[in-house]
Amino acid sequence: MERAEEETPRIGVFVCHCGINIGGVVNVPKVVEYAKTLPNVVYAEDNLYTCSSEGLSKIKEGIGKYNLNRVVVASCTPRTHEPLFRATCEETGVNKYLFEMANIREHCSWAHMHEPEKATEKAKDIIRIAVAKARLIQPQKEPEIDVTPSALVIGGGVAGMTAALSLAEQGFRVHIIEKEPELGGTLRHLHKLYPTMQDASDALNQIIKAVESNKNIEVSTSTTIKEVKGFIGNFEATVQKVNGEAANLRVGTIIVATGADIFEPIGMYGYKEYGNVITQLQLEQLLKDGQLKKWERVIMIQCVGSREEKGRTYCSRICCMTALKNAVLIKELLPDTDVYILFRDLQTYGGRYEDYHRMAQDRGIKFIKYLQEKPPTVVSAENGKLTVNVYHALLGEQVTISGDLVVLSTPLTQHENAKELSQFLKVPLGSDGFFFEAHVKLRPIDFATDGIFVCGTAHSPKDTAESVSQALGVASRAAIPMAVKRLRTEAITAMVNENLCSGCGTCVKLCPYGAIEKDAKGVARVTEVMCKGCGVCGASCPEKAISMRHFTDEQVTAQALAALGRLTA
Amino acid sequence: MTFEPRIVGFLCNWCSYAGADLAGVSRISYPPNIRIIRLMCSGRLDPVIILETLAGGADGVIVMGCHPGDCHYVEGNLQAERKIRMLKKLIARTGLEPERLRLEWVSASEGGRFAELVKDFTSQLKKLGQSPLAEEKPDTKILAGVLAAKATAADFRLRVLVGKEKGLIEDANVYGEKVPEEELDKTMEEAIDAEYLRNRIYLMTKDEPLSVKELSKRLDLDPKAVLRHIVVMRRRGLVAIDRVEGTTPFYTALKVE
Amino acid sequence: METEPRIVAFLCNWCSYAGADVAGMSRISYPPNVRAMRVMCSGRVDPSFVIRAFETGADGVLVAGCHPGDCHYVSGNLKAEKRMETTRKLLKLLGLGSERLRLEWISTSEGAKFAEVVRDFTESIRKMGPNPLRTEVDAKASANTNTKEVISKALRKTNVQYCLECGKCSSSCPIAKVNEAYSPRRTVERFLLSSEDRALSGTDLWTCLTCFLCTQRCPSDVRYPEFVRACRGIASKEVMEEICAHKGIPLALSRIMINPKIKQERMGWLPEGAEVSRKGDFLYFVGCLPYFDVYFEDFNLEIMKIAQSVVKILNKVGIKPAILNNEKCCGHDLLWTGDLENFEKLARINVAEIKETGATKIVTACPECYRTLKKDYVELLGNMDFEVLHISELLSKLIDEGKIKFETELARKVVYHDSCRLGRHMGVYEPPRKVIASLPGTELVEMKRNRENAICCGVNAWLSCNKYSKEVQIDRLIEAKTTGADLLVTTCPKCQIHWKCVTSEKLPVDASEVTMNMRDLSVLVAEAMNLA
Amino acid sequence: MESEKAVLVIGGGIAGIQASLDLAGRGLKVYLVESSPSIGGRMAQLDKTFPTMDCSMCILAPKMIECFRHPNITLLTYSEVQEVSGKAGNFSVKVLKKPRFIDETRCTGCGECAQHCPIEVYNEFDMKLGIRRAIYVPFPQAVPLKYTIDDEHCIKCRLCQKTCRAEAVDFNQQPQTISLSVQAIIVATGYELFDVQRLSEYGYGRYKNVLVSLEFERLLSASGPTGGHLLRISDGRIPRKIAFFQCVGSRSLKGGVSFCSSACCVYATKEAILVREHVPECEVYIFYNDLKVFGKGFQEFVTRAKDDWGIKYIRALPGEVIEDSKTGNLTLWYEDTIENLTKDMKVDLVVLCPALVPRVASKELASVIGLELDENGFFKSKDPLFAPIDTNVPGVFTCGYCQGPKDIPESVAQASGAAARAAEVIALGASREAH
Repeated sequence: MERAEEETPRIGVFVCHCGINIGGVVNVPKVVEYAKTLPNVVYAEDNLYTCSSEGLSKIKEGIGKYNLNRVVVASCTPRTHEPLFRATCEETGVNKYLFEMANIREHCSWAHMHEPEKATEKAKDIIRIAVAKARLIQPQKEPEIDVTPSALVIGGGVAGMTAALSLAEQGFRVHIIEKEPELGGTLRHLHKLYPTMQDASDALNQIIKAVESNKNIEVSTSTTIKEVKGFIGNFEATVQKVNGEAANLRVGTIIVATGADIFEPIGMYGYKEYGNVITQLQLEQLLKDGQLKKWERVIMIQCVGSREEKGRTYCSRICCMTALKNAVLIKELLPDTDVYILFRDLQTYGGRYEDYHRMAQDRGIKFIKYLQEKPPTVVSAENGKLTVNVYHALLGEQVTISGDLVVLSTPLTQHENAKELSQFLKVPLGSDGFFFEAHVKLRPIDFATDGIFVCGTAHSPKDTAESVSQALGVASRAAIPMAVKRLRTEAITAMVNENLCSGCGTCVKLCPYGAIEKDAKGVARVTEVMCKGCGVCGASCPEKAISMRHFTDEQVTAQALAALGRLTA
Repeated sequence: MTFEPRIVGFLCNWCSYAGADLAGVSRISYPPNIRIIRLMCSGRLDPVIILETLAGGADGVIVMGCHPGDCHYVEGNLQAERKIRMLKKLIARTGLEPERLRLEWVSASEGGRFAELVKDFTSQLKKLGQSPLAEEKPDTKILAGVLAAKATAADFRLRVLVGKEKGLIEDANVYGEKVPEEELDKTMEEAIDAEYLRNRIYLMTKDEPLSVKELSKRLDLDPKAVLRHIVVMRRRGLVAIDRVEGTTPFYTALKVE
Repeated sequence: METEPRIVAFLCNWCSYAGADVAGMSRISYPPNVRAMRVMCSGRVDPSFVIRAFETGADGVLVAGCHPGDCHYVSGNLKAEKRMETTRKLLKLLGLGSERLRLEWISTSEGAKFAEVVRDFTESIRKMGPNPLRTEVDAKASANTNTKEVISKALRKTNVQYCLECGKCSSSCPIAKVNEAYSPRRTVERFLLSSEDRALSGTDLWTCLTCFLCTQRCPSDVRYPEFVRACRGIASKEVMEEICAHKGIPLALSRIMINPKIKQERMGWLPEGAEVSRKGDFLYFVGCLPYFDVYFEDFNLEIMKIAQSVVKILNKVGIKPAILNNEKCCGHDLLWTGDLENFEKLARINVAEIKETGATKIVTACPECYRTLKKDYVELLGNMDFEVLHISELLSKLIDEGKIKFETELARKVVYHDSCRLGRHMGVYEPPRKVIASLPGTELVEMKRNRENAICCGVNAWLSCNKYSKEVQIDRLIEAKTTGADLLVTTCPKCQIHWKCVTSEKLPVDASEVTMNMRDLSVLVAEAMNLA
Repeated sequence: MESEKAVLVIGGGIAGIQASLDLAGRGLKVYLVESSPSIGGRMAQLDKTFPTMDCSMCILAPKMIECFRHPNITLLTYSEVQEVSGKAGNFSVKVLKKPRFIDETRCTGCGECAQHCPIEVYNEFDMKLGIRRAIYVPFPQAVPLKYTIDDEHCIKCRLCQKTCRAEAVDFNQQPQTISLSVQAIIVATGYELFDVQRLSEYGYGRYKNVLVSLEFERLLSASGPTGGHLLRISDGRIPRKIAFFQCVGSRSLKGGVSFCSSACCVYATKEAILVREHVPECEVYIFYNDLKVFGKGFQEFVTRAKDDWGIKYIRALPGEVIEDSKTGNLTLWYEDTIENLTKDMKVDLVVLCPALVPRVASKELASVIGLELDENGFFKSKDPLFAPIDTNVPGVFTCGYCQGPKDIPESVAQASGAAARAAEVIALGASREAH
């Protein structure tokens, strides 16, 4: 029923009084009369409130009566009201992109309420600009794509498995691929989990059992990604087993849950030089194996390889709590052992971790704050002991501790092969090496590329509870396109005129969404479903080969000239 | 009657347009001289459109986008910034005051700032006076300059330089080298100069065939330099010899497909 | 037991000691009971020498100096005369008898007089019988404690282990603000790191005013003063004695009272016509006022007016309070100097005596007694059968009930100072204010730092009275003065004493900036009731 | 079909908004209940967000509008949940819609009424630093953009009624109870500020130039009471020295709450940077205890604040603040615990960063739904490690700050997580029905 684009524009202009918000300043009847004089305007009227149900039916009436194929409403800001008027147009069979709005309230009557005459003139101009555009706009279609209702989860740690379980419970097929021979990720190496002190392997076994028994989940271990093609709803991933066996997976969404590595502090504080300098990870293993010795003193050093001035500048979030937990565990088993924690700032945040800190204080664990510029030193002493010298910042004194064991708290770091994965998926890594989300605040687990998501420590260091929360979050984000099955995507997208394109690749580089690539012919091709319509490519195309739907150069130029009074029939 | 400047504002949908809305909502008054055109992103704005607007007689053009870091489309606003920087250099060569073009960042909560900017720009333009291209009596020389600038902005060379500027500075060129910003600036400057003059020559020779000497006089440029451009333009198929008078060749613009 | 009187004699070098020499040279015999100590001047004899001599079992103390006018140091002997008079009064109050202390003028030539004095004094002491304290040579608590254990218990009990080292304590502490070497936080940190030696052997623990301002503000609920209190018991006593004000007399007096044979004579202050009883439901716990009255006589603070006012007010509203004839020190200062053993003894004695009266309600006009009776006794001995009220609470209640009638317009602008004990320790902020506000013609104004933010008067338990505490005191007085009030009211006699003390010395500011009329709340109320 | 299934989301802050959009986006019906007249929550009050310095309203408003427009979302603002019965997959809910005295179907949000309303009231949205009328929208970008008459302050002069051409004012409006049937419930009630007056040593409420951070946020905001000019509200002077205090009421065993609010170190850093942006010559000090920089990009943000913006961090929690009653300037005392010196500092403005505590109202809500609260008043997780979003009541989930301290991205991620859990409940119900 939509009106064809070849028709001569027949524009109707509806000018709103907005009570007296507009009408009290702008001479609305005069403006209506003016609107009638503009080219292609076949009808104009004023309404008390165009957005009221009465006003909306007047639009519908006008469309029918005057056979309008373009509608201009001169009222308030399109940012709030455009959808309403567009919907009204669509109800009458006018494509919603054939609607244009003139903002004569926020930008005119309210801003110039003490200059009614000038405001009236400005309102005329604003309507002229809108009409200039309305003459040139075309109906647009929002492309639709089908979504394959299955997800690929890359990484079989607690985050990946949690996301997979939730998606499976929501009824979607999930493929987990894990590069190691078994599921579990980092948790496999841990003893107990703070703050509940639950046994890590017990918890892990439960989750693995749930994953393995879920008929919607398919697990491939010792498997890595080789290639990823396609876009949201229609990804095609090539995966390969260690034995070389390859397979193709067609999925609608992809979840990156690849976890993190733990930094090995070679060359720091005597690590690998003295046998009794170990990392928290090694301590976890000793605790797990029940290999504690009757140490007189254990000294833990925080921020080893994190919060550095250059390099790993970030705080690894979990090390303070890990140290507290392991210190408490040592104290439980060896009450006479003195445990020192040499820290910079204690990251005992949130609702529970302060209490945990207090528990450690209760047990007599000793805390010494050191300064980044005066880090502790560890030297070997006689009889196998270690001497730790540290400047106690809060006393302003040098303190010497003789200990049997020094435990270094080292940060989580990104895997070495993450770069490769980021290139396969065309998703970015941040300067800290972790995967970089679409928006730090409001799209924390999405990538800018639709259909790909991130959770767990692949995103940034976090503990189990936080990884689980994020994994569940991702299970929702990824489920949305799969639940709706068909996606409508942005209609305001870029179009490439292949004849003009020289294949210079400027647009490919500029597109923040990876929506443009060079095709076999060497010319730019827009994947419409990935395009968000910002228009940066068009404005920069050296050959002016790219145009933006609904915001063409012609339309914008016409508006600009109309603003200067130049609008000719 | 005092002179009332006509300002065309190109505002991004997400921040600046909303900021202008907020100015209205908050009833902050500002001079009614601005006409706002909404774009999805300030990065959408093609330099050609701006030059067209100026050629059309606008006394001022103001482009507003999200603050750096706020861009709804990651960094379209920074692309706009690069374009405006180039444009100002280009405009400076036409005889039109580059101050007639402004780029500002306005967030959705900065209604006051929006109004302040309009006020400021309006008074700045009042001081500057009416655009020499305003309808009644456009200054033909400047108009010719602006049209040449427009053509320049539409040309491949500058567009590719601006479009790739970020990549060249931040990533690397095809040889894996990062281009220092100053070096790129210099290249840009030279390119603007050259392309602008070539377009001037092209437009002049479109009207009538001209000799190097005449061109040099009209452009106030060393004949040697003019000739160098002519050589390049001949190679690109932009001009050809129309006739030779004595020993003096006259050049004429060719139609470009 | 040996019954021969033991007499300590302090003889001035220039006259009396020479006199004693002459007695010997002249072979004049006198009883062998005297142990003579040479001092350069009788003025050197501090009352504390005398008190400590009695505390350790002397049956008599003889102080001898040059005749008036003969003093080698112009007037040292006259000072001695005054001091000994005060000391005699204290001895009287304690029930030891003022006659046990004798001051004599004995010149170089008066060998015979010396012998005569000794003879006479020995006889009179013999008649009086031995010093009741003689058998109990137990001046100090026996330090039979395990340091580590005390500390670890104290740490836990007072939340010290939760310290986050934020420094809120030090930047609240009135002393730390003027003495940069001192920081409660750093002291705490040393204990936490098991490097407490410095704290135990230094002055840090004794510097704390125990004013509770740090505790009030500490986010980790570290009760530093309580921690300090617990650790003072194991800290160096030598350091304490060095910094103890008034040469430790007040603490010695408290300790002396422990002796069951001590029968004080402390009821002399009772105003004429006062109605008090030995037993009864309602007891007025007077506290150390009679001793302060004597010891700080020079300050002209009319300390006893406090007790007198209380009794008059009580009588006026129809209460006939019981008063303990032999009321012992509540033990506050011993407790806060870490002498838990002697504190416990005093507590037990007092509680027994109170029980004897059958009282179910105790009122006190002293914030320290109030805290000690209401809180520390209970912590030590469990719940009591009596309720403890501060006089301000009682007065406020009486005013509410309309039982108090004010007769006099005071026309005063009054600023109220919260004493640490009544305020932060016990949370009594409003009753005194209510009482003041209800006095006719009285305007109540506040200092900037009031209620829980009030600043200490500068000294606690007679410790560390030094330049820092004086800075604190002067600062507080300036604060009071700048309110524009013409009267500074407190409920704690000690606050008044400390301020009076500081203002009677050389001041770093103009006297007009700090001198203020001061009044105890009870006295002020009595004035308004026309009972003064 | 999923479309017949519905989820109740309680709380219209960013967490509630995100959960609603996720659910609606996948075709489920959502009832979003918000107790105040507009959705947006705390985030709407913020000027910028750390560590990217994004304009808060710029990124939030589109989501708010999307909630309003979304055909699957029913906004129930100015409403409270009164009764919940039933169990997972089948809850009956009663929602009380408080009278706005405005017919929402007629009100166009034009604001003419407020222009004429003679009553001025301190605006809660501006932390009472600014003014609104008795008929009001909390802020210009409010969603829905429908006016509300504040019954407490309205004098019934009816001027609004006379000026409203849309005839939307209805003084006879009554409270209305709405019955809903939902399969799952998401609770996202957010936080409120700890009452810093309880820490009397800082003088909040007594000293004019001691503010809490959210007030200061409004003072920095371009849409705030000073139009984004950094001024002391007390006397209009531009501050030249500002001190931020961390941990005001948090990390406390006494006089506050025991937990760490998690966001303060970083948002104070953000506000400090904004100060330097507004008034470059203004000195800014942040007094902290442990710098909590655990979040993504936080440490780098703080480093930038120190190195590029010259913000000074002092490890100390000040003991007290004393006002000079003549100038209104403040002297604060602190022990620099790194220099080990106790000293004082004179500043023009003190900004307290209070503990962010669960809303008092969440207690009531907990009893309505039967949810357990932890000792700090947060909704208790079924399992803090592996079921953080689940509660003791099956089918009821929590997300955002009401479940435990977290920043915006954590709230957003968790809100999506709650949406996933709710969707699981519905999927389970659907598969049961199928069998």
